[in-house]
Amino acid sequence: MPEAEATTGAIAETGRTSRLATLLQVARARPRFALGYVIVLAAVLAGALAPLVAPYSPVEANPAEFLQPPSAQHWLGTDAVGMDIFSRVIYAPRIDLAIAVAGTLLSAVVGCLIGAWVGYHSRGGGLRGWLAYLVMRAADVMQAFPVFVFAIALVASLGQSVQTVVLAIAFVNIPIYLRLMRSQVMTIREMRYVEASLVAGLSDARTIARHVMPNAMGPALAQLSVNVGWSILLTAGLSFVGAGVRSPTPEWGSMIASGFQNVVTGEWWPSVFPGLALAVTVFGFSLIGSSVELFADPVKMRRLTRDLAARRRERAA
Amino acid sequence: MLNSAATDVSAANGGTEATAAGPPMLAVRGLTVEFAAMAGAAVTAVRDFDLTIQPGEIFGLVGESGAGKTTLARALLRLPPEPGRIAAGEIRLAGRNLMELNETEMQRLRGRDLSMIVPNPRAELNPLLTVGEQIATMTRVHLRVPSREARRMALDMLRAVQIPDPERRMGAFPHEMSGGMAQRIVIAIALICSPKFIVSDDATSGLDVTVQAQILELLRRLVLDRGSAMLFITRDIGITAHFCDRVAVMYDGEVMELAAREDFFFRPRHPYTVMLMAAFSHNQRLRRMWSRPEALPGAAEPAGACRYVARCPLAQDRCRAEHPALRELALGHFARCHFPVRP
Amino acid sequence: MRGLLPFLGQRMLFILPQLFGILLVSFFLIKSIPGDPAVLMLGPTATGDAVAALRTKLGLDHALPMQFWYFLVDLVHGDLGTSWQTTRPVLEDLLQRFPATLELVTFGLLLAILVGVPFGVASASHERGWLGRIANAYGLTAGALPDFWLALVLIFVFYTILQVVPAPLGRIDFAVLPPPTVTGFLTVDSLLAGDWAAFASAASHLCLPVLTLGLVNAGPILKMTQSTVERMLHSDYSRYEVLSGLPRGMVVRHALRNALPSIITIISVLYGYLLGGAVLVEIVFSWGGAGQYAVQGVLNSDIYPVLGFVLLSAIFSLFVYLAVDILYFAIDPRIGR
Amino acid sequence: MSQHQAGPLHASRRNILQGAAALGAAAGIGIASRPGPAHAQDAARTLVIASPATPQGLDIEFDVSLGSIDALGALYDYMLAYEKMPDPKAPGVMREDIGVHGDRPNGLALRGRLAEKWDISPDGLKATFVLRQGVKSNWGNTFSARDVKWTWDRKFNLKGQGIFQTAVLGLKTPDQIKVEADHVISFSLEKPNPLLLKQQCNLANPIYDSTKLTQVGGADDPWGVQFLKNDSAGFGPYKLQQIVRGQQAVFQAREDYWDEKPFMRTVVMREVPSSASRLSLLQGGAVDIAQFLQPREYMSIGTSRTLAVDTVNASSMIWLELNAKIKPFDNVDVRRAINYAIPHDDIVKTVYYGLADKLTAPVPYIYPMADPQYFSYDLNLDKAKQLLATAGLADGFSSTISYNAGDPVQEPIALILQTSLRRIGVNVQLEKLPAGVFYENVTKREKPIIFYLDSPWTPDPGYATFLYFDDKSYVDYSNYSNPKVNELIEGGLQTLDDNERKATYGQVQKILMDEAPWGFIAYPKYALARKAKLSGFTYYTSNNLRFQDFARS
Repeated sequence: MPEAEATTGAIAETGRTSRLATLLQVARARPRFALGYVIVLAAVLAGALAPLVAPYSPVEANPAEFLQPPSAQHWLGTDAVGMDIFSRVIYAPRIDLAIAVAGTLLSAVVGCLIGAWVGYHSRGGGLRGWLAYLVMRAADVMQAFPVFVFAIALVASLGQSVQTVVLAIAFVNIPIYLRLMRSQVMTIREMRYVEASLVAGLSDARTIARHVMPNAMGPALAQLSVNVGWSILLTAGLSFVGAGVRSPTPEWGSMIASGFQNVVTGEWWPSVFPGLALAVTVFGFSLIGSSVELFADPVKMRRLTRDLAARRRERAA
Repeated sequence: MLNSAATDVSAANGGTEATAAGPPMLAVRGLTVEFAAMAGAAVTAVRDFDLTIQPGEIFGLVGESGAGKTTLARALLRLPPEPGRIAAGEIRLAGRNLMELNETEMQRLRGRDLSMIVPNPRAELNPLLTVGEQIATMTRVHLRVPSREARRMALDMLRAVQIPDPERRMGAFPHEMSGGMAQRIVIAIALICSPKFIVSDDATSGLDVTVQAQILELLRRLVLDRGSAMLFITRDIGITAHFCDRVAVMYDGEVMELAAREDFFFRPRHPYTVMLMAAFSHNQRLRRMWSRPEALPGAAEPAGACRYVARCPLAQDRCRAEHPALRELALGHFARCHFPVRP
Repeated sequence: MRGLLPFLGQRMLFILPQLFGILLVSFFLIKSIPGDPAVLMLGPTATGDAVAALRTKLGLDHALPMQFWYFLVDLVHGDLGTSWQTTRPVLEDLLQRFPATLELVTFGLLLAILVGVPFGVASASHERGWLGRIANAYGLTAGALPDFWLALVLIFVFYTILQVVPAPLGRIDFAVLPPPTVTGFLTVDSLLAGDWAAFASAASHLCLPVLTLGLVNAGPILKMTQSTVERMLHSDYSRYEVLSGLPRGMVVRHALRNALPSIITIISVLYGYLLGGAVLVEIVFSWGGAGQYAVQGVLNSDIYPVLGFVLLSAIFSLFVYLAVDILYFAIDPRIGR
Repeated sequence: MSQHQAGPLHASRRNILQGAAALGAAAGIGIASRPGPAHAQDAARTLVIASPATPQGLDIEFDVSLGSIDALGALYDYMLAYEKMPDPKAPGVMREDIGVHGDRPNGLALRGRLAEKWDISPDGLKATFVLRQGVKSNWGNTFSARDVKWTWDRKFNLKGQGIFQTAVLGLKTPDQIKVEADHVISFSLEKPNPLLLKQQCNLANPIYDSTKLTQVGGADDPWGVQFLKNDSAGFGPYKLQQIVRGQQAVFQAREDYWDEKPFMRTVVMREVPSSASRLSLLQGGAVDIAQFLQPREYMSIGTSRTLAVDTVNASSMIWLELNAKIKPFDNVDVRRAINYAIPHDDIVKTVYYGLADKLTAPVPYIYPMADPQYFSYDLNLDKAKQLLATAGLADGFSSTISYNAGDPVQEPIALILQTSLRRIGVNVQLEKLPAGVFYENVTKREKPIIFYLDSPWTPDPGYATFLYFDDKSYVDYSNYSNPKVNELIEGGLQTLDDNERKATYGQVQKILMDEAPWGFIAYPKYALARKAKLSGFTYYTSNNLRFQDFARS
């Protein structure tokens, strides 16, 4: 159907004249995307400003006031040893976000580098091609592993600390980026400008760095936000089974875990509030993820712009 | 376009076959299809379009890529390509105003009374269903015949479109068919309910020349046998010369010239038509120029000008200042030009 | 179906080295966790001599590669080793716990499918309507919920406050005798035995954990269904069906059928993932499943349960993927023929 | 007309439904009459216990886990036992009379079990036991002196925890235990030992049916180790009917038990790992006893009419091992400073809900000769800081506290300690260790501070102090070493004179409290949550239940 394509293409053309205006319009029309950025910003701010905002120390036990329900004094109540849950909830992004972001970035960097190398050499023969094949099979093995058991085992084997959790998260995420990058690079490898640079005498490494990587990064970048959200969940899960950060580090997952026994007997606040904070933050990241996905997808973007125009017209009519 | 011109044309148009009894099979008045844009004004793909087609008639519509042919074809079924929308106009099928029907009535009508033959049929057929099923579904849904009867009818239809070994082909999947074979299936689907009117959109574009000829012949016979009428849309002006009763040429959403076949080919009046024929009949290189994207009609033309002015070798000041109306230059021969070419 | 067997055979060939790789990685990973099984088995009152003797008996005095080799040899003979925590053969433990996890995960996924697919289809076919919005919001929310937390909230609401479900204590009331084991699924076994009391109890214990897993995992299924069906509805052949005047319902049905391979894929991926991934929910409900067993194994340097679990879930995933391949084969005529 | 037609149809459908219902009912009866532990004819005589764990092993040589010790007291009989007396504070609860009785032989209130008569030579070097006749094991074998001899030989040979039992009595070779006659056995010692009779009551010294065990083990396994993993061979009131680890263990009362037959014919121990779940089972009436609840959960039972909680002072102690071989805990002042920073009252109130007392002595406060007067470590942060300054650590220091993930009270205590220690400049990290590897970490003695919860089963100050503070003991997990203390402890373990011993152990306790090898935390009480109608609970210093004690009113 070439003609319709051409027509819509022409429309996209006119849209492109004011890309920023379009983005703003989209943001106005799809407030949930804006909401995503607001949530994540709020979580970051909460973590950053926690020392100023928190009414109590997040790691100070106050046995005199244990398991107090939410009140004016303790907005979200206190836990079993009298720590203020509100203070802990707002301190937690420091750990949770730091771990998730660090773990995700680490996996993205390592995964993309290996993925680029593997993708670059996948079609080749010889030692490098064979090595590339081996790397892919290793990735298969890692992905066939039950993620959770694998992560716990890593933490258990390396010792319990923030760095270990970051490593574990990075490790289980690497295959995702490896595959994304590999398939991208394999496509780009065949493009003319890559051959041109090779012919021009650039080394493999420089070709990858200068011509292949920048053009292949798109999908990996789009994956990042969703992946951060997922990593927060994994961090919390690890803490829940006791393989995450150490107590009493304010961390949502371990807070949920420590309040777990109390829920059954009716003291819901030690678990429910941190879980809510966790869920809202991950929700924010997935909103950002879906907005990135949308902006990166020309077809969907076009459809959305059209919807918006249609609605505007309806309103005008 | 001025209102007076529109009525003018329709009267003359209908007059071509003044002897025919009853309403025309298809009558389109002032059909306008717009595409919304995020920024700026909407783009009009089909503008104020008029068309009348009589029973038994095969009407050819020629145009380059981007002229609005497909938009028009789909708009006739009230399904313009997204995000287009019918902004104005009236479509009458055998006297019935389609614009007044609700969506359910429209759905019953499509494929039953008004069907469409699509290009690139291998992508258009559902890959997971056998072609037999896809043909039989049409009669089951539209004519409410029982499955067995539907199968029998489908088999007959496969024979009618001259598919070899039709019993076996009933169970075949689209990916197992050649392009020509798939095109026949799509024709079978379009014709099995004996519709009143058929819109064929570039139906033969992807086929070898020999297959193309066979299919056109087949199509012509089937349409005439069933007393239907057809709008045959194509980029290939040559096909229309053999195949259509009347021919029109379309440019940027408008009819530029419309005439009976002989008039059209022997006495073209519009510079665009002349250019098309020249390009077609001369050499390959010029033919390729046809669908060059640079040649796309610009949406940026001033509203008051002739849409063709930018490419017209004969353009004069008036062409830039005044949008020409479609005028009847001879009996049944219309052209939209201030300075038509002398025959 | 002449293409099916070679197709599956190829898969099997591919899976064996992968199984080996998984075992290799898990063996060395778990072995690197500090903790001496001999000391752990003998407990705090053991003497050095006793520990040394046990180490010899367990083969712990050999080099790691040799230990791995012995493990493989035993494996070939159907011996998965012994858990020091339960002091029972791992195979026996797993045969008891795997069905528990499987029952939970299977019903959870069924619920997720029942929620996700119809909702996904509805939202894809009413993109701009309220249903589409709800589905969108649900897809995003469900993906953000930590399942173990949702489980706690459900327990709080339905057990602590409303008291309409039994306490989160495993699979069946303690007062009710579990039915004789046939499939290992308590619900199925109790039906087979015609034991309604056991069935009612097992089913009521399944409610909350299944609800938890169902609600959370309906998210990805919904998203996948929505996006694939949407893509199919925008495809050439769906448009052609609309042009041919087929009723909306039939067009959507055909689109769903064309979207099935993607939906089945996401379901199979979830199925494999949940075997280990449902462990947090298992813990919250004291389910006593295989995931819990493996996690306890990791935390307590109990290597064989972990290896056994990893092996069994890999084999299970293999069967799931085989089933998926067969389904693809049945759905899509273009595959393998 | 149509109704007429519908009539019979409906009727037949109803018939089918009725038939189905009948089938269902039949199936229901089938279940009820199926011979199963939970559905024995007399539910009143079935005791159902919700336990944190089913017995891991049944061999005391290798396993002292919670479930196992409850099983031991039911499956085996012992040479001697303490007499029972009512608990002074808890109405209706019995406990062992472990006090010093100057008027009784050997100063102990003992009663005979498998031994009918016993006698210690005046020099204290030889004990002779005359054994009960006509006692049968659960395998039908008759009890004799050979069984006792074999039991102790097994300890010497297997070198599990039994080797500690021999060492504590000063036994060096199996020959020191001699079969004097078919039903007479003697223990010969090199030095007098005040524990000789007490150890015969200790849960860790069950008497085995040697006939059965030698027979099943054969030459490969002469000490029946394999057999005892999953079964028992003893002279106790119950026999093991079924054990499915992780699920349940079922015990059946023996018809041929020599003594009074237990009231509870069947005992079912169900494994319920979560304490909240155990509580809710008890509240729902599904079990008679919920073991080892969290303090908060005992409180929640409160004033229920159908349930009751018995709380007794017990032999358990929880403390921090302050590792004397790891800096800065080699410094006495640092250890004292830590002790001054322990907020005992907060811990007892917040974590234990009052179900504990502060740990005021290095031995259980219920034991004879325990003396709380040397305790001076009430919370005093100024004093703590001062002591740190004396130790040259005025700016504080950093360390790690390791605790057991399997014990729910340890994390909150650790959190409270962490906060309190921070106030004296000591920054501690908390390290949560999975239950399975926790004990390995304790025994390795490589953690600077690690929690420990234990109870010395033998109610004797010498036994207890030797266990934890004599550097020859392998349970000295704090690496504490003081030759003077060693000398005093060991001296007291060779003295039979109770007055002299009281003075000696007073001195030991004084030094220990002063040198603070531990962070003294609390004496957790033993609590039993049960149905109100269940009676007969008896507290033993080994903190186990004996099923034969219980009856239902």
